[in-house]
Amino acid sequence: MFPWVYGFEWNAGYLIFLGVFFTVALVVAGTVLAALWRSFRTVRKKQEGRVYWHTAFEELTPEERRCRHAITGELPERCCDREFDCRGCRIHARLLYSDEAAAHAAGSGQAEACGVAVPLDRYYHRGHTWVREAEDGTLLVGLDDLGRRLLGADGTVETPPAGAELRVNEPAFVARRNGVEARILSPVDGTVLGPASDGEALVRVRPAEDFRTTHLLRGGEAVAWMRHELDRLQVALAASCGAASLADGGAVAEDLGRRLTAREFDTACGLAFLDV
Amino acid sequence: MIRTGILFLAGFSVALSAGWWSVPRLLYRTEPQPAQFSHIAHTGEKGGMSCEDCHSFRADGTFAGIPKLETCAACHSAPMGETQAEKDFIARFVEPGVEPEWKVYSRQPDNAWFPHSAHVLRGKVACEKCHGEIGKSDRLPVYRVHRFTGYPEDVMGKRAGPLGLKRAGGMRMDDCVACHRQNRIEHSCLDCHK
Amino acid sequence: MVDRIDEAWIARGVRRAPFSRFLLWAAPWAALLLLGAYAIFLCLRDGLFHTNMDNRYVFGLWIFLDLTVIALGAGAFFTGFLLYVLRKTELKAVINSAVVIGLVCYSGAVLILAVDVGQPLRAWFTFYHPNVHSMLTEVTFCITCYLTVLLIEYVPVFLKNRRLKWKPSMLVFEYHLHKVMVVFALIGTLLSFFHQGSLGGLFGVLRGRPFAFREGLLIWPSTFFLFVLSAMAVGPSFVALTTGLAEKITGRRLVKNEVYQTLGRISGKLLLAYVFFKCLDTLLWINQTAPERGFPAHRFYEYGGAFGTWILFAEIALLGLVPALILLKPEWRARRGLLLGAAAMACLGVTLNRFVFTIQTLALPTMPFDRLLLYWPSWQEFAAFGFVVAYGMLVYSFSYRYLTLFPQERELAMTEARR
Amino acid sequence: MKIDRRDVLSLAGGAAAGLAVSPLPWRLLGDTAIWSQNWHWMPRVPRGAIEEREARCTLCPSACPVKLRMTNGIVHGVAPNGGALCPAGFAAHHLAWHPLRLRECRRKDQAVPLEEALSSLRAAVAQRRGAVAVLDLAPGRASSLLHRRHMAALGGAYLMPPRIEGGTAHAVEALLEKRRALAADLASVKAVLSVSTPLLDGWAAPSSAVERGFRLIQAEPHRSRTAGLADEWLPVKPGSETALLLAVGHCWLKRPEMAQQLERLKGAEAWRQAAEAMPPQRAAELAGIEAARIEAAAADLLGHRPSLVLADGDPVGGPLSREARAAAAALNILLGAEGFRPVPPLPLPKDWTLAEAQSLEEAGDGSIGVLIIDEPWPGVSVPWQLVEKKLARGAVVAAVTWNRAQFARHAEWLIPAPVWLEAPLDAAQPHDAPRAQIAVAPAVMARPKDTISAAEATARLAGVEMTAADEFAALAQAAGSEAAQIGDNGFYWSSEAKGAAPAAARIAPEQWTAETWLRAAAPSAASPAVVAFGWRQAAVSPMLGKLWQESELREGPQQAVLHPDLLRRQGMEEGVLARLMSPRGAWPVRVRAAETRPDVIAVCGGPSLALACEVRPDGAWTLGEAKVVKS
Amino acid sequence: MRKLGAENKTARYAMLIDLDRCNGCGACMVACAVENNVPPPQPSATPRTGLNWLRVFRLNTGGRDAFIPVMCMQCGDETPCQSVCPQKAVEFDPATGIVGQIPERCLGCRYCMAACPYQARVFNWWDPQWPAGMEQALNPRVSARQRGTVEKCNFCHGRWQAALEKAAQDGESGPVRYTPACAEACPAQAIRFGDLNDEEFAAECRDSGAFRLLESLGTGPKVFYRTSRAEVREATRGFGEVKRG
Repeated sequence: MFPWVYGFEWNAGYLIFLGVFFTVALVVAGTVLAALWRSFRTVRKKQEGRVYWHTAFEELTPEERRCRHAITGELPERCCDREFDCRGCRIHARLLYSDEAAAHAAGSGQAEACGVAVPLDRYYHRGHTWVREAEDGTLLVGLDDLGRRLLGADGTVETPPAGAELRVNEPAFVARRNGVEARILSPVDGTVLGPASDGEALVRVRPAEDFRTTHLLRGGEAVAWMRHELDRLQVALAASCGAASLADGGAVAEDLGRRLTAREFDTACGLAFLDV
Repeated sequence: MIRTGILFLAGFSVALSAGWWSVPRLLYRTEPQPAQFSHIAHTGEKGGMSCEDCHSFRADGTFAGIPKLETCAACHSAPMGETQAEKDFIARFVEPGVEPEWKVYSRQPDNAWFPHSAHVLRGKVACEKCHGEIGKSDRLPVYRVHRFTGYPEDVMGKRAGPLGLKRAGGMRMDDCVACHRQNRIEHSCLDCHK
Repeated sequence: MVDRIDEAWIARGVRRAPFSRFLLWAAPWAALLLLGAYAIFLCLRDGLFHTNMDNRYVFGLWIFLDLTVIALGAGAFFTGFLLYVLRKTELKAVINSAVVIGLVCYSGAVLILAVDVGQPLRAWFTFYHPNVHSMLTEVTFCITCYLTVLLIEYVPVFLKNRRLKWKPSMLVFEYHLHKVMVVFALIGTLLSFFHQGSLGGLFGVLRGRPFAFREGLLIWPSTFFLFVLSAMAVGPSFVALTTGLAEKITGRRLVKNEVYQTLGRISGKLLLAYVFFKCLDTLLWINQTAPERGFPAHRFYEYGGAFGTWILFAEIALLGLVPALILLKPEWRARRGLLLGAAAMACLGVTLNRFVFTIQTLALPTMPFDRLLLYWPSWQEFAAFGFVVAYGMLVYSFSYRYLTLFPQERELAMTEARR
Repeated sequence: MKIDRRDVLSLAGGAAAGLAVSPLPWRLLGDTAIWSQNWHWMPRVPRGAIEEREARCTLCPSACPVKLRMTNGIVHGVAPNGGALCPAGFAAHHLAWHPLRLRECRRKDQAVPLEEALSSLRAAVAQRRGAVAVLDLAPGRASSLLHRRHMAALGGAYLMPPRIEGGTAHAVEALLEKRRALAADLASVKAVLSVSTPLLDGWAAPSSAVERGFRLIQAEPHRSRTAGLADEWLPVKPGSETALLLAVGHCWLKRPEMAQQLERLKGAEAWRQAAEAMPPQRAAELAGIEAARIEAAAADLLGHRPSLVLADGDPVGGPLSREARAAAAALNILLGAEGFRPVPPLPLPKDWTLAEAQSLEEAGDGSIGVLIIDEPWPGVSVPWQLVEKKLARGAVVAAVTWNRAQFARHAEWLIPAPVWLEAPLDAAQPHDAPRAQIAVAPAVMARPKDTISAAEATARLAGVEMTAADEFAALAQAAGSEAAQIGDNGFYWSSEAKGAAPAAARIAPEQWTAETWLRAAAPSAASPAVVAFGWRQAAVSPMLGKLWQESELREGPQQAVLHPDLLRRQGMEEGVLARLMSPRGAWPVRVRAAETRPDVIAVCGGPSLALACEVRPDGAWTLGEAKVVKS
Repeated sequence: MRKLGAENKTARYAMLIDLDRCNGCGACMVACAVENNVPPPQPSATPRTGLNWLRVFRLNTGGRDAFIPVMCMQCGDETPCQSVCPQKAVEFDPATGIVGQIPERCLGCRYCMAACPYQARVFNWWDPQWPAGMEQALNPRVSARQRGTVEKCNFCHGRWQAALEKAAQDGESGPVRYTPACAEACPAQAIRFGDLNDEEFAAECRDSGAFRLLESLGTGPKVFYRTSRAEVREATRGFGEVKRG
């Protein structure tokens, strides 16, 4: 194998054969080491969240990746190819009104989809969180009504400590109930200021300087999306757990979690929070 | 992080020292020789003997190796010197006629064939080339044998070199091959294996 | 309660049998695994007399098994090649499954090889003192390297288990490994090309065995290339077959029909090419190679019975040409039963080819005063064979249950549920 | 301080990294590989000077000269020393470690000290004064003379088993009007008709199988090695040998020169009538071969003079019937006994009183009170039925033997004997030797503790205070004169005729009628008939299994040979294990297909098969109503 | 490995076997096994699993039995077994022309056995075992082989080494003369051992009556056979030779 080993021959056959072997070995080892090194760097730069969402998004089915404008019917069937980050999306930009700020201003009022409340004063993230601007310019982040109902009374949400950095689409909170865990994505870029004082929201966040709400859903769009989500959950539950039902006589049950078996709850939770 | 580093280093150094030092030592077992022997007492000024006087060839060209008791007894039927070792030897072996079971440092395994005649008589290789200057030693080196294989350390392990005297060319297969290669007399495995 | 023990390990959104049912499925395989392990232990402890191999049948069931599973496991490298290099993206649906099949086949083969050699403790001599002129050296080097590559390819699949990926660093490593997968696909293709080939060369170079000996190109006999081609042809078929079987056993749809069609089409084309070259090779062998070595080819088939000309016919026409034609005709291919049947026939054809080169070569006498010998493996050989099968089944079952072998499964299940 | 998983992992990771950069993993790989070359359960070859010594292989009467290669006093190689050696000779030194070797003195299943055995035997001899006998399974050795001397001192008998090799010569002696000792002279004959005699396989000195100057016609039911090597093989039915021999006589009767020779034959008239009543056609019917082949054989023997007819039988299958032997002898006498030459009898020291050498068959039934069996080497045996008859009620049987299996069932005492090279080398008188001779040489290897040769044992019983070596020396002294050679390699002594005539064979054709001859000419009715055969040397070393177990060169013990058709009819396949069932026991046999008579199953056996044979009234041994069945 | 010292003359040891003289006694097989420390048969060994470096085949030619001793043919440069060994446990010694099999190196993959058309290679299916005590009677010149390794005839290498040792003592140089165990054992002197570089011996091997087994395979065997019996010659001919002849 090596020139100093008994029986080694200096001839073309040996040199070619062992040359190829060592090249292959080096390439394999080098590639693995490179992957390790890059992983190390990613972890050091605290970019796991980005990788997490990237991987999670890859695993979504085409239906789950459906473009928000396809949900509302503005576009024919289309899948998102930007990992649900509309902030740089050309199509999204094209479909918007010229006055972007107006288009993204939160409205007011209350809507509902199959009994799930969709307050219109806030922006919704596709991972079932919402953002509401507080008076002081900070943001309040909370679980939407479906998320709340899923977790029910005995579910908890682990929130990051004050000072933690949040980035859009990266895991921010962990929902827990009866030993089931699911990650909840952050709808905003910003710094956690601490738990929210009002009961509805989870945390108060100081938004990052360039924070925009372009990627978030609002208004009627949110209602359409919520309907789509309920449908998706229902189908997914049927596909993986049998015939569980979210709705109770046309309206989604208040304490959904209690209606579902552990397995159903687990599936519903994961799918709702996009943690498959 | 520091704690992790320290633990890592601790594991590293323990494994390293085990790998380089303690396990290789543990692989060998020390066995005592039946009696003490001074080569220099025989080969030095006083004795004036040569290697061949005791380590002789047989008629068929094979090498007799360590001499039998009768060779020793020829001179040592009664003590010639003052040493306790000699007296012990005579009392324990010569008088009862018990053949001492010497441990052979250079004992090659069954599958090796080393014709002394071809090396010493034809090739004119000096004894010291492989055995080192054991002829000048005043006592026997420690005999250590490999636990798995039963090979003496000189044959499978470090190079032979008794007691601070000049180290030998060695008696491991690598040593044989090196010398044969140098002299361009390398034909086949069965040249030396049987 | 038992049924929910492993729920936390199962991916969300897919349906898996209750744990007790899974145990019930795994138990017989585990029993077979234990029996096989005992047989292997006997062979390692006492020597190979526990087998029915002998000085004539120096290779038996095990080598046949090795050659066969390595041919069938070719799906791993070839699917990877199609996906990562030729960018047949629809094959993403089966790549994970193909990798697990490859891993199972190769690790099983290496394991059996380690038992099959008389002195496993000296296995590393082949690396340390290689004789590069031996096909077996090539095989050993390439298989070992390729097994390493397969293990590396398996790592991302493994790390994506629901519990493991909860740890962010695991997912990060998975992500970065996945990004460089094309390198492994290329290396795997290179290695597979050489060892599939040298497995064929193994017999093609036997100058003393005119039944197996073939002329060739440079240092490689024609069997080198035929083995590569046949393995490439049958690899996709085997992936399709296993996927079909997995669908049957689990009762779920796992991949879309187009994937089957792609696999079938590619397999069919390559199989046809293989049959063509195999015919050429056989004609050359009958008319030139064998007679030149002093053995008119008809002598090989004089013994009739198990080793008659039917083998040649079955290998080339029945299990080569026929499945190739079925797989090539879109209307036939579109029917799942026909497609899987043709895939099974193709796999059988290659199995028969490996049988011919290992067993028939050894059965035929070379010396004029010698005779044909037959051989039947001992229970230990069968048990060790069973060990590999059970090991493969278990690894595949565990992988199916806890890892995402078929990424389309969730989507298909939802489509189904919507209906 | 709490230790968590992370700590353990980092410690383990460090250790792994440390090991990876240490030589240990590679070292262990190397060491285990070297260990695999050197497993402790592998035998180590001896070390030391290799010496050569000349000796003789005395495991059969051929007494071939050998060169021994030895190290540390142990022989590890045997080579011919000018001349030839049979395959057994090359492994003969293995006998000392034969797996069947008797290593301790035993009474039934119990180990007892040797001295205790000897004193018990002495007491038994004292109790039954005169009723003691030695059964010498290898007669014709110097030890045989010692036995006779010791028996003379005790007033006991010296018995020999039925003579197989040389049996025809014996019959010729008996049929000649003027008696003299004869031996077949294979060196000078030009044609031989051999009936079931393994002429080329252990029957004579191995060299005779090599340099053979005669045309050989072998009449034998199965294709034995001799039959395979013969120029002509007559596959006769078992039991039809007498018919064949009479038919040859029939062909010769017309020739005028035969009349003169016929006068020398005892009971010539009865024979002539029988031969006349047996034309080749009739014999051919009985024997199941073509008549022309019998006529051709008869013509061959006359066409290649001097010629010889042998019907000795097989060492394991036993002698042929008395009539067959007599018929062969009659043919030889018609040929002028030209294939034989006179042998001087064994030389005997003048001052020694010797017991008469007696055939076992002649000993009185129920006459033996104490029987010492001398089994000095493998391959010699005698049907126990024959011995049993001669034992008195409550007789004590002691076997001085190398083998712990053979007489274990029959003898009360098993006394371990030294084997070849451990005891003084003592060759038997060859049955075809041109001169009577004794070949004795000193032992080569150390004798194991607690072994005693049979001659020493009988000496102890007779109260002779000499070691066997001393007695051999005395024998040499007594022989004294011109031919004795005493040196380092022992002495080889040949002598001119002196002393007693050979024991008579119980063949008395003068009392027979033509009916007697013809009755014996009918073949055995059994179909398939099971016949036994064997090779005496087979038991010398397990290494000889190379010839039949690890190859198909020849048949070996516990193998049955069947014609492929018969094999199929019996529903068996080549190589399967079957059972030989006989009235006296059952043995596992491995079946083999071979060209042989389709109505014959030939079972190759060892001494224990001979031990279990039955003895027919006509002296032939049979397996009784034996069958080979699938197991 | 292939270099030869300038002062060494080489030998090409070969055998010439007279099939007419061979009477199939098997002395060569036993002598070979004893000489080379081949263990006696295991109780369940068969002709197919047995350890024979030299095997005498019985030929059924219709008439008188004929026998053909087959051992390693020590093929020439086209040695089929040497090139296939993955780890150089088989080698061709240019100094003697002997194909060596090194059990210490052998992995036991048996590829060389599949490659050998003469069935001259055997595998240690069992641990080598001798009856208790018989290991004292092993030949000191040859080491015992482990189970799981391949072995074969090497023209009695132990004897060759002994001859070399003696020659060195006597100050002789050049190829040594020695006799392998089978040639020494043959009671009929059917096996002759010699050096093809010795003109007289080579001429006999080249004689028109001499032939080699499966010559048409082009393996260049160095074991020659001779027979005057037509039916024996016929039974040992390769298939192809039958066609041509």
